[in-house]
Amino acid sequence: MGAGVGLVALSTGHPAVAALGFAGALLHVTNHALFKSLLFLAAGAVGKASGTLQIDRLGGLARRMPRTALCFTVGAAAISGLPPLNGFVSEFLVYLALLGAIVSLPVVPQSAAVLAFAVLACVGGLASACFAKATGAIFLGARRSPEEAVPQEVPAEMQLSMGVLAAACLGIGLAGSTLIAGLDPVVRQFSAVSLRETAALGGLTLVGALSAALVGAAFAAWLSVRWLLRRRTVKTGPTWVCGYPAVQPSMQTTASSFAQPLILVFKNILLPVRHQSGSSAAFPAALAVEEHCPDPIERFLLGPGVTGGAVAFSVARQAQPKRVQSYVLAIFITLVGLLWWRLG
Amino acid sequence: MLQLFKTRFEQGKATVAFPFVEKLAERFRGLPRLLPNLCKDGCRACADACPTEAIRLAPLRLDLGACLFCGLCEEACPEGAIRFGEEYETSFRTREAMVLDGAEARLATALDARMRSLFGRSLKLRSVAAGDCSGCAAELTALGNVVFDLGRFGIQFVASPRHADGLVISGPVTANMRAALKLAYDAMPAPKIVIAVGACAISGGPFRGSPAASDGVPPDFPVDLYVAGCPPHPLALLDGLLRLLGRIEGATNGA
Amino acid sequence: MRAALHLLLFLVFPPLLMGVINRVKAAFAGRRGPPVLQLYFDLWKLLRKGAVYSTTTTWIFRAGPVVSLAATLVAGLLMPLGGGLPAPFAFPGDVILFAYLLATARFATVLAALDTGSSFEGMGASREVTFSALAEPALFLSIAALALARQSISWTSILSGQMAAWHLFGPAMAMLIGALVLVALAENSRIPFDDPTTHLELTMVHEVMILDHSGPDLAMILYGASLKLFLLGAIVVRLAFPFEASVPGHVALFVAGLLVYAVVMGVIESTFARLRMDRIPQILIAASVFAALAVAVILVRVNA
Amino acid sequence: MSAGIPKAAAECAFPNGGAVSLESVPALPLSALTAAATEARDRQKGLIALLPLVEGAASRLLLLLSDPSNGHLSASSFRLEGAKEWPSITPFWSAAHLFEREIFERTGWKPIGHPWLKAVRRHRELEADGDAPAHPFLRAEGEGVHEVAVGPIHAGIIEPGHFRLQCFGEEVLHLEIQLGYQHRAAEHLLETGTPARRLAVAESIAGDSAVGHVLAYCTALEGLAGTKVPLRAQAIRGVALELERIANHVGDLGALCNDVGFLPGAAYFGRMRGNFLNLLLEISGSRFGRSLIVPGGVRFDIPPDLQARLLGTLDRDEPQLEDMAKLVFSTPSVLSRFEGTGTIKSAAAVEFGFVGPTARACGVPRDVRSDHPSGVFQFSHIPVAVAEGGDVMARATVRWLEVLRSLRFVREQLESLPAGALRREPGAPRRSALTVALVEGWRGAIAHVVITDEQGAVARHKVIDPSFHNWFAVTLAVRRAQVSDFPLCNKSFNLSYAGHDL
Repeated sequence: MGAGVGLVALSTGHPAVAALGFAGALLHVTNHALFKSLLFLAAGAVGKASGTLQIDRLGGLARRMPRTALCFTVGAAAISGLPPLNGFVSEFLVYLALLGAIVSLPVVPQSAAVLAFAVLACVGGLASACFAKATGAIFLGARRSPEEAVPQEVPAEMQLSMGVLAAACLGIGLAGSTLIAGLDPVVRQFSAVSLRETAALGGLTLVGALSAALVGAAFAAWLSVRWLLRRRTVKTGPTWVCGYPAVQPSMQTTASSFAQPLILVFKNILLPVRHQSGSSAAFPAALAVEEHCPDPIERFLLGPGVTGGAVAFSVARQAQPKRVQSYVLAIFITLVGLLWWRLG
Repeated sequence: MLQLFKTRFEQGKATVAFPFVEKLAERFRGLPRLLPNLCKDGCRACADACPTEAIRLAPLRLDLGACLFCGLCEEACPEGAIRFGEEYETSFRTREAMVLDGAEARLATALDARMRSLFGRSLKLRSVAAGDCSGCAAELTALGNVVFDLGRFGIQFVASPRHADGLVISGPVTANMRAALKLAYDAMPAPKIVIAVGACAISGGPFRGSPAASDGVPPDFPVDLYVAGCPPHPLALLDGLLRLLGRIEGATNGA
Repeated sequence: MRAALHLLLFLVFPPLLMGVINRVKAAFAGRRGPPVLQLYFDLWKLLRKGAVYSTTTTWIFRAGPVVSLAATLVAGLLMPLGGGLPAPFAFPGDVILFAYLLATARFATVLAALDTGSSFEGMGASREVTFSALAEPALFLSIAALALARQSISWTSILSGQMAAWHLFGPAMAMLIGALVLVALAENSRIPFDDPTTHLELTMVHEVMILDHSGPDLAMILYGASLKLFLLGAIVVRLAFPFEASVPGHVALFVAGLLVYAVVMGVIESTFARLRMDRIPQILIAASVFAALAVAVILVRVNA
Repeated sequence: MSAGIPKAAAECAFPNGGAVSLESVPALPLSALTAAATEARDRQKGLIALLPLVEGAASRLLLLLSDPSNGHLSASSFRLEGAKEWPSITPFWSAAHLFEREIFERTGWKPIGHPWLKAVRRHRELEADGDAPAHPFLRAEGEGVHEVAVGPIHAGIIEPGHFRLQCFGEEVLHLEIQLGYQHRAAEHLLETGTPARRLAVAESIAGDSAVGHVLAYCTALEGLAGTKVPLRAQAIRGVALELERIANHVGDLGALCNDVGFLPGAAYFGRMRGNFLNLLLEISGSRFGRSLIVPGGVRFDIPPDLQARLLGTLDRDEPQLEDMAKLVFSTPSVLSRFEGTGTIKSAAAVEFGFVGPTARACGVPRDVRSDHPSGVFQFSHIPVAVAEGGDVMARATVRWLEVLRSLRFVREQLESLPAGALRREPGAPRRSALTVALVEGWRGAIAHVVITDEQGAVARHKVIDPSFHNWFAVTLAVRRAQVSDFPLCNKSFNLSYAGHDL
């Protein structure tokens, strides 16, 4: 989207807007590399620790794997574009470009920019909903299938690789302006205007400062609560669920249930498929319902082709190293290296 | 919209002044007065009439914690030694103070200064009905309506015990509710208070001796306020709460 | 000096709005109602109470209130309070940071709710994200419309000189106020979207997510909620009262405007029933449509 | 008094509040049960109760029916020989489902083929093992289904009960209600307490229908003793019963407004409810009409000055009440919440034997006051309020119509109170007898069944609160509904937990 704005702005003679768009796009790609790797690593850690990746069978892993949970949460917040993390910085640039387009471009791209602006906001909201759901279903609450083996925190090297990525997410979030300044030469290849000439750099510095303020304020608030409670009675007990003494893990929202209200809103696009059995008898003996939203692209376009490809890939996979994490780490290091080479 | 304003206008200001000074009703049975010296030797009329064995004789004692305020004893007494008054104040800090003799009733006093400074202007209550016939629950609900308007004193009923400062227990505490009641109490952050409302919660009331219930709030809940009645009038509840918060002075009735 | 006044007003004033709303509702009901300062009393008490934490929860539960409050506080630094008190921090694009800080606050609250493992809180969280995902386009479209109208992308400049905007785009501004009030009602969990007074686990949206918070944590959540009410109100008030005045006059106008805003909220809450849950998305989409119409009107005028 | 009029050999019939000797209740072979139940179902009789009856070594099932077509109540019994089990009648007559479960819980006798046989009221010993073995809940299968367990302690000031909802997102697939938290062994105390205590317990079965329950209790005792209650006392009882109905209906209309967040309705109706409770306070000294009704009559009179005061209050409040109803029933945002929410089909209301406003809101005109009148209702009739639709709106409408009709009735009674005594001391109860007293409480038919032994002492006192019949209506109302509409549906019935749990 950022690149799109950039191209349009370039063609209509607004290099400043274009610069923002390209910078946003570039940074966003980098950021995606960071937090997606982070999320995949964390997902891998979860898979390794619990033996399943079925989201509705997981839950409560944060107690067992606090560090993985922290890293996943950072990744989830970053991919949702929330400050003080890196996802926000790149989205901020894209938004800035769009706002620039809204304010200064001719009417047709201007309208398109408004549309894009609203769509981006909605996508942001949906992403945040989706990753809140994922974080919640995997790491929070109580375990949904207590009969399975108790998951343990993954080995230190896996934690380290996740930690590095999470730190990078926060680092870019706080010091985005420095990185953008570094991106300037790249951007100038696309657009005639230096980022320094746009207002973005100053803004980004403030974004970084305010993000730091957010982290600081949260930390201060955390300490104050600690301080307030230091001599008080602080107890632990079961979650308040209306005083029911025999709570079971099934009494939690599942990922699918969490998403269902949203799916309902978009049912004309997502076309959910529902299978319901069990009768409407007065005293039903059994009841079952299932609903899923097959990806329309997969369902109608890719489905046939993928099946063949999957077979081929599964053969190829035998040859690869077993641990996905190390693999992704290698990719990450290469990326960072390339970036430095290009910037330096 | 017009209809709304018309109705609103008709309703006027519904909230009653508190302390309430008007007479509640001719037949309202409030705090009883005992005149033990009127008792004739060997007369058991009041004790025999009492549905909950709240009356002890020689000398005459009336346990307000078990009293249903039905007035049968007053009706039965040939000498007029028991009279239900018009005072709605029927709350006490201790169980012992609820056993009336001929002397002035020792009504509820305020919490200590620390608790009062904490809850004086903000008290959130979690009500738990534990075998309540819904009489007490109904009067507790009525406290929140426009007439009694509990909120004006900074007191409010809340959903979660985590948000609550006080547990209001009504009903004789059935066996099936004990676990839940304990969960609710434990879920409240300290410091917290417990209020027993109605004859059932205080002594088991009509259900005293029931094989399926305790005789009122079990000893593991330290009760700070007892409000007698079956059920207590909302004004009695309001009075008790405000006494507890030190917002009404006067240890005896008739203030 | 003005920054200090800004901070003072922003930090101290918001709980009063809740008090005013409740007094208006009390007037409609015909009761005296809680004191205007009740929320201050509640907060003061909660800060002095102990806490109970669920054994199911982790650090995420404890981080929820602090992150959420911190994010809302930082968001407040970006919002000018009326015409007289510019935001302590203003830069191009702060509108975006503002909106996303509120999203961060929500994200933290939602995760904290999910951490309890309670089905109610999960349900509340699910409703919250659904409704906010739908409210987001309305908010952003409104921002776009304002940016377009004022040719600016920072709150402080967008919200200054609104008189001119009214002269140029009167009907659009009215529609924007409508959309923003709807967004504010939804985001602040007021009737007709949510009912902060009926304590029913199954029907609540926001309040059900905080069932497990106690003591200082709860105080932070309640305070944060009042800040959010104040911040969204600040936008609406400035749009609705675009008059220019001296600095003290501006401050007085702003405070008076906020009180009017609270009264209007109270009146809305007293005259409507809340919506059935499945109707809420339709209303939020309607808010987006309002905002989109405003954008269209302004686009036409700007390019005419 | 009226001995059994053997209408047919298969059952003995008697009027509401009448007593029959236990011997005259036919003891039929168990094989006749299915036919009797089928016939009762087909002729749309009301199931008052299905009870276990033990006399020495003999065990019987006692079937008590009401026939709205001729106003008779009837009793028949079926001998259980050998194995203590019988072919369940629930599969073809759903109205019996809770009664059969209750018998199973109390005696261990087993209804073979009952579709959902589990304890009706939770018990102490089950606490320890949670809900696993003795309280199985139906669990919906499928990824994404989640259980919502509400209660026993609800958010508001509500009685305790446990609701287990099987949900898919916001949609309710199934609801199971587990009550019993309020179980205080009321029937046991009614059988063993002193007379004064029994009366107090009867008043505390369901505190919001104290008048209804104590009236049924006294009617049963009076039936056993053959006492004729003075007319003035009957009229005062009727006034108290209808005031109780008005106060509760008005209060519930307010509570419905509260549940949809319509504050003015909640505030005004809530206040008006208090005004009607205060009328009861004027009459009896208790806002719930306690201590008024006693066996043989009433304790308090309505002298002319009080009569004038009561009528004056009605004059003042009625127009306000009508304006409030006009406001609520004309506010579109309220109507959109009420209409189409929690719908129950008329056929289901008949099939499950719902009573009171729950049934009448489904177009089923069941009303003890006109079907089986006793006391003052033998002389003054109240037209039955019926609405179609079976949704929250229909229930609100029925409640409102009943308020209006009861107001008219109260006014009529107050304006022309018959002269005479307040009380006639009941004599000794009949020995080895059975009596059934039905009273139309504000929730529906309240039944007290009393059986005496050879000495005339109470051997069995069975209480059936209308809620016992109606709780399943909540289950039906919320199926396929939205979770968030559940509290509204529940409130539109406002059933008693204490009355069910006893």
